Amino acid sequence: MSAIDVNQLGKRFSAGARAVIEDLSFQVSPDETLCLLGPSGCGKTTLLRLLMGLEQPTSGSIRIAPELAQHMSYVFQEPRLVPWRTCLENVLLPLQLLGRKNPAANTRAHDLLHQLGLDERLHHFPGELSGGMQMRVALARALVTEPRIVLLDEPFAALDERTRFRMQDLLLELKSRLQLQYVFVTHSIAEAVYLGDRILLLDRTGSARDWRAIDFQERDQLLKLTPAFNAVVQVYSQLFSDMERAEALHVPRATEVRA
Amino acid sequence: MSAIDVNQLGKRFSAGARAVIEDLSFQVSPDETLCLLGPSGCGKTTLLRLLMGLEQPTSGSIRIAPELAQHMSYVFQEPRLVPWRTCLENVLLPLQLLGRKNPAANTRAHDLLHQLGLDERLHHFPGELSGGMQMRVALARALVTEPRIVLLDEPFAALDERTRFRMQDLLLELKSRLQLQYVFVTHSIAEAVYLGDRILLLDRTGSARDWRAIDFQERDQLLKLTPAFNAVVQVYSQLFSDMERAEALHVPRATEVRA
Amino acid sequence: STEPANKPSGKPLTLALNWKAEPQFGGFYAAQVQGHYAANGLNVNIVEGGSGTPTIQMLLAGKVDYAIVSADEAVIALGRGASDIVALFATYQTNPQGIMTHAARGFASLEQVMRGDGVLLWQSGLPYAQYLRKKYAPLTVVTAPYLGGIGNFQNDPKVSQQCFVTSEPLTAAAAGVKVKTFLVADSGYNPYTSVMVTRRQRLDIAPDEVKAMVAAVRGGWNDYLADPTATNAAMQALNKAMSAETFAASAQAQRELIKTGSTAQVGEMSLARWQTLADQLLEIKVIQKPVAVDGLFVNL
Amino acid sequence: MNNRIKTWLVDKYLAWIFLALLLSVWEWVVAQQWVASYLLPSPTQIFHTTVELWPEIQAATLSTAHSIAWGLGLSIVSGVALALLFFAIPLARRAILPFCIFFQTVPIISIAPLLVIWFGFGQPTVQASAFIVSLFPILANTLTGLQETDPHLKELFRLYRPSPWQLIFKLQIPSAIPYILTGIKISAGLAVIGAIVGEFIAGGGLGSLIDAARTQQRVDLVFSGVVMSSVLALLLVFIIEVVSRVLLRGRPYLRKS
Amino acid sequence: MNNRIKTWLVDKYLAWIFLALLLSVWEWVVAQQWVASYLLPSPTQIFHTTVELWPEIQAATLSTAHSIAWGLGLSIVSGVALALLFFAIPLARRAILPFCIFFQTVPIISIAPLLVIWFGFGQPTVQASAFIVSLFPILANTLTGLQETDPHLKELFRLYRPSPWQLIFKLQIPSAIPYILTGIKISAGLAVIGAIVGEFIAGGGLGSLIDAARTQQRVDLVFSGVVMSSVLALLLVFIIEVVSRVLLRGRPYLRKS
Ligand SMILES: Nc1ncnc2c1ncn2[C@@H]1O[C@H](COP(=O)(O)OP(=O)(O)OP(=O)(O)O)[C@@H](O)[C@H]1O
Ligand SMILES: Nc1ncnc2c1ncn2[C@@H]1O[C@H](COP(=O)(O)OP(=O)(O)OP(=O)(O)O)[C@@H](O)[C@H]1O
Ligand SMILES: [Mg+2]
Ligand SMILES: [Mg+2]
Repeated sequence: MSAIDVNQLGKRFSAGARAVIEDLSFQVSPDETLCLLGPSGCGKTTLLRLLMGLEQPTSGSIRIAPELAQHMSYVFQEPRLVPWRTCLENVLLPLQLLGRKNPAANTRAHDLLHQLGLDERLHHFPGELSGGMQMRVALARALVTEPRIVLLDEPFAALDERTRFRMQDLLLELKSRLQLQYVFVTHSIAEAVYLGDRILLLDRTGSARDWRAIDFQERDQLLKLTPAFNAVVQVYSQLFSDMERAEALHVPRATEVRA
Repeated sequence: MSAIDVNQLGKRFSAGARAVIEDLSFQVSPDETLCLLGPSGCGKTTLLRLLMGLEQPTSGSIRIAPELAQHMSYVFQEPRLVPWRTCLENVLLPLQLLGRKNPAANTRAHDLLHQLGLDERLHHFPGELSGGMQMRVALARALVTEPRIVLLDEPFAALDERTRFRMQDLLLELKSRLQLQYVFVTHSIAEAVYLGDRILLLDRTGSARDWRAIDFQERDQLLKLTPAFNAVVQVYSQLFSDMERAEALHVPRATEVRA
Repeated sequence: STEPANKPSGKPLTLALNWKAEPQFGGFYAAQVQGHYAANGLNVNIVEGGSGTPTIQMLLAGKVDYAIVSADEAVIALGRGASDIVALFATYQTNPQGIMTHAARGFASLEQVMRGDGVLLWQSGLPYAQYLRKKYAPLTVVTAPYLGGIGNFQNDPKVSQQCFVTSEPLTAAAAGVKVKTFLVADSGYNPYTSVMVTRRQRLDIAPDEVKAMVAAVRGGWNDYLADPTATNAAMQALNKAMSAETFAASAQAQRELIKTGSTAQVGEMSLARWQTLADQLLEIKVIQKPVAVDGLFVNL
Repeated sequence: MNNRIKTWLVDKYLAWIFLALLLSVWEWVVAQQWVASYLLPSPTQIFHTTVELWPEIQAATLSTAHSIAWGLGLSIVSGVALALLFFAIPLARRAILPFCIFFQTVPIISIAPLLVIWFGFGQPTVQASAFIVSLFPILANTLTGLQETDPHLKELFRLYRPSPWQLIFKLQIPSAIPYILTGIKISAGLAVIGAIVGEFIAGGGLGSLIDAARTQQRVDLVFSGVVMSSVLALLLVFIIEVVSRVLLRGRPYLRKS
Repeated sequence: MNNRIKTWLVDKYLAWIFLALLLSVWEWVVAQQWVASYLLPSPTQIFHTTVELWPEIQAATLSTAHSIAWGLGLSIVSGVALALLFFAIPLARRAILPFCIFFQTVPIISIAPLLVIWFGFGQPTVQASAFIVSLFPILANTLTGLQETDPHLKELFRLYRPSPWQLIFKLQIPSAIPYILTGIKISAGLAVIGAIVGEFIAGGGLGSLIDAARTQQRVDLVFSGVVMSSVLALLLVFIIEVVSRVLLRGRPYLRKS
């Protein structure tokens, strides 16, 4: 049985508007991680929100395996921290709301903030943090509840490359250590290839163009230097280009990267 | 005479706090573009805000050439759009505030939004746009006033790679066509090398480690595939690594990328 | 100390005044000060009222045991269906309501005031005002609301205003304003004023208590008319706004209005006067249909 | 837009149903003589009185409405203006705001002679009274609204060195809109009270009607006047709602983005 | 924290300077006999009267303060509670809110006689009167505040399927705080008036003092009472300010992030 089962999904924001997502179907098996890739405004966030149940589909259906649905977590595209709560209080919020505030959870919160390099910022308010720090707090908040599946909307976009790499590895580590499954939205092809067992390439016409399973034996940052990895990235880059050419986007002076 | 002259600059947010920037001095010549590179939370945004005059230095001084100071523009790290104004109205805002609302400026606003691929979103409110679209509106807003110098705080972080590349090229085109100078904050080494005549590498102890002039003859996306370009990227990657090793950051399982 | 003949019952009786502690209530306080309530086995708690305190409605709603009202209020209540009200003791035999004018205007009668020029401040809703309005129709004087005090009167020589002859004219005199005052009673409208009332139910259930109450109040008024000094002092402790001189002057000014002049006792009422009042109120349409006033009062 | 107003009207039917229920219970309680009708008249009695005296009541209501319109209009204009002044010049706020609070707490009736002397008998005093009581909520709410302006947006505007007017009209007033509207709604109710109290003092309108009825124990007429004044207030709130919806035309003034 | 309160106190000195100025002008105007002293007594005259009758004035002020505390306290609690109810159950809002507006527009002076019939002489009526006039601003402001809760944050909370109570106490009330505080400040002033008007009719406190003085043309005593009532209001606003500052302890309740 699949973990996520999306069936002929459609979404438009108002009756007359163009469909953001149209007739989209795919399945994700248990333990498989999925990356959503696509140009700005193509509907990545919308699809993720549909999965989380934050938006209602206009047509079609979404089914999440019940054991996962109970332990889902979400990272918004912007940090969305509660301004009157400190860093630590923001991370503890889900525990409070779920009535799971116990010493163990508390320790986990501190651990996560430590792993994310925020030790010195525990008692700062969001307004006193840098953009990347805020995003890391949001990440800690999503992970503190020990979710079975977490939906992440470009969580690392605001981070420098090195911090980003560390976060990628943290996510992979959590995946293997805690059987954490995730759906990851990114606009970086390399990031998608690195993090996703599967990649769903969305285009602006509202449907997914192509997707395939990636089966790397071991993932660490060294992988990114291997020809195999780069070959996959090239394939997706090509798909991306084809897609855009087909759409004939109105952007002048678009220099194509040769694959 | 230099365009920007920073002298022994220091900044701390409260009397007791650690300095975010300490004893920083550098000059930028006219027509030279500068990229600020550094890990999350190192003070890139703070430095940019100091340059714009949005923060006051705790020590040292900043001097911007008067002819530039009059025509400065700024792109915040988050889109910061006015929620009750449509996309187009947001772009027209600076013109209204500066009393420069005329047909020519109006045309320029439409042109920019067209170049940024937002034709269909002119009359949407920010809440109805995707994250990347919002950032592009913010970019159009900063450029519509025909600034001589624009300070950009990670403007392309929310964009997919291809849109990002297009935006990079748009910026370079504006630079040569309109003699537009810019200071560009990014966490991408490749982006910094591609866009910056000079790169300032900030570290977490508050000072700039190293910076050097880059002199590529012609910049387009093909450049990124040249050995020369990649050599420079490697140098900065190495500097970045050294810097982090020196700081001994508390992030477990930090896998290093071999340069 | 010796116990009074009838022990005061546990719960004190409330007597609700329709204004503050002033000489118009001198007798009710005197009964307290001179020990008449206690002597009659009563434990009375006098409660001061304020502007527009609806003592008659509070009595009808059972919030108080005895209340001070004016006779026209009692008749109106009866006209509106409140038949269980009964008047026990009428303080003022002559209505102290008057119209105060500046002496310099040289008015000789109420009629001249009503048909003259200038401004008249009064509570147009009060029955006396309706009566005067009808009797001297059409009025030429400009009328406006009256809210107490004499500030606007003092400020403008063309202003006349309603008054209690025992109160505002004294204040004006103290402020050095020369006034001429006309009693409304002289126009023919002369209801009893400061009338103590209770519910008929009370009279039926506890006639002795009601009798004792009337006796105590009457004793108080007799004492007060004889010598108000001690009571005035007690009242002044409650009402600092009024000076000792004004207390004395007011007590003096009201004597004529309270004394019955005949052999009758202080506070006694006659059917004829109640009937006249009821007829007048019907005539000016303040009540809609004739009422039987014979049950409305009792002389105890 | 039109659709929204329609939905809003439909929503209001609920209130009518509730009203009908309330009136029935009230009527029944009085009919059962649980409360004497000279203390609490029945709705039908109030209705009959209103119909019977309609010419007087209508004239009084119109006169009161007129005073309210002036008083409330003036306090909207000057409340917002004062708030802007206080916001722009903190010195002025610190110096003058306490006196606005002071003024706000003076029972109108205790300074009645002064008001009458300054404004005379009749409408000007009534308008002044409506104005005085309705000023502060608009002032206080607008001031809070201005102070709550998103500092991020303020920073954005500052980039373009706006004139104080631009800052006010393009940023601060739009951000304060939900606050200002709430202030106006609160003030609408108070302006009605202010006008009626003013009429107690200076004569005319529903105030005089209520005052006279009160002294004659015409509880039915008192209620009739009170109902008319409340109808005025509800009408005002309705007008404010419709006008603000039309003016804002679906713009997201809540900070959603 | 302490420092902030200090700064705030220092800021207030400005108001004192302005007050001194105002009093001087007032004194001078009366001394010049531009306004008759029987209409507007001089500040020194008011001061002397206050000193002379201090025991009575003090007792009256304390009694009024007591009633205000109860009335305002009750309207804070029930205003916020009602707003939460209306917010949680839109049906209730649509059905009942118009009646709150209705109630709000009834001039307290015309229903105080009814209140005194229900609650009797003295404090209960006064408290009820203070409560009625001060309820609506808190209710209306809290309701607006709740409705203005950032929908983004609400979405975040919804992820964790919070109980209605959690949503209310952890999100909606904190977001509504600036609104609630403004509502309370507006209500503080109104509660003072409500109490005094209640005392006009039900007796006791400053209201009764002012009422008696008014008819005796003791303008000095009227003003003395009025000043004391305003002092009460300012004190209330001050207490509200300090309590809220201590409770919020420098947290950025404005939506800054
Ligand atoms: N208003 C403030 N008050 C206190 N500390 C602040 C404030 N703003 C920034 N800081 C601190 O200053 C440091 C630098 O912040 P800054 O926003 O400049 O980082 P950055 O380089 O832009 O990071 P990022 O790439 O994550 O945006 C951080 O440690 C941050 O916590
Ligand atoms: N609330 C809304 N109302 C109307 N249109 C919307 C709304 N939300 C999103 N859209 C539209 O749906 C499309 C997809 O938006 P979405 O946010 O899913 O894009 P995205 O793929 O996440 O882009 P980005 O990478 O820029 O974040 C966009 O064209 C956007 O304008
Ligand atoms: Mg998105
Ligand atoms: Mg930054």
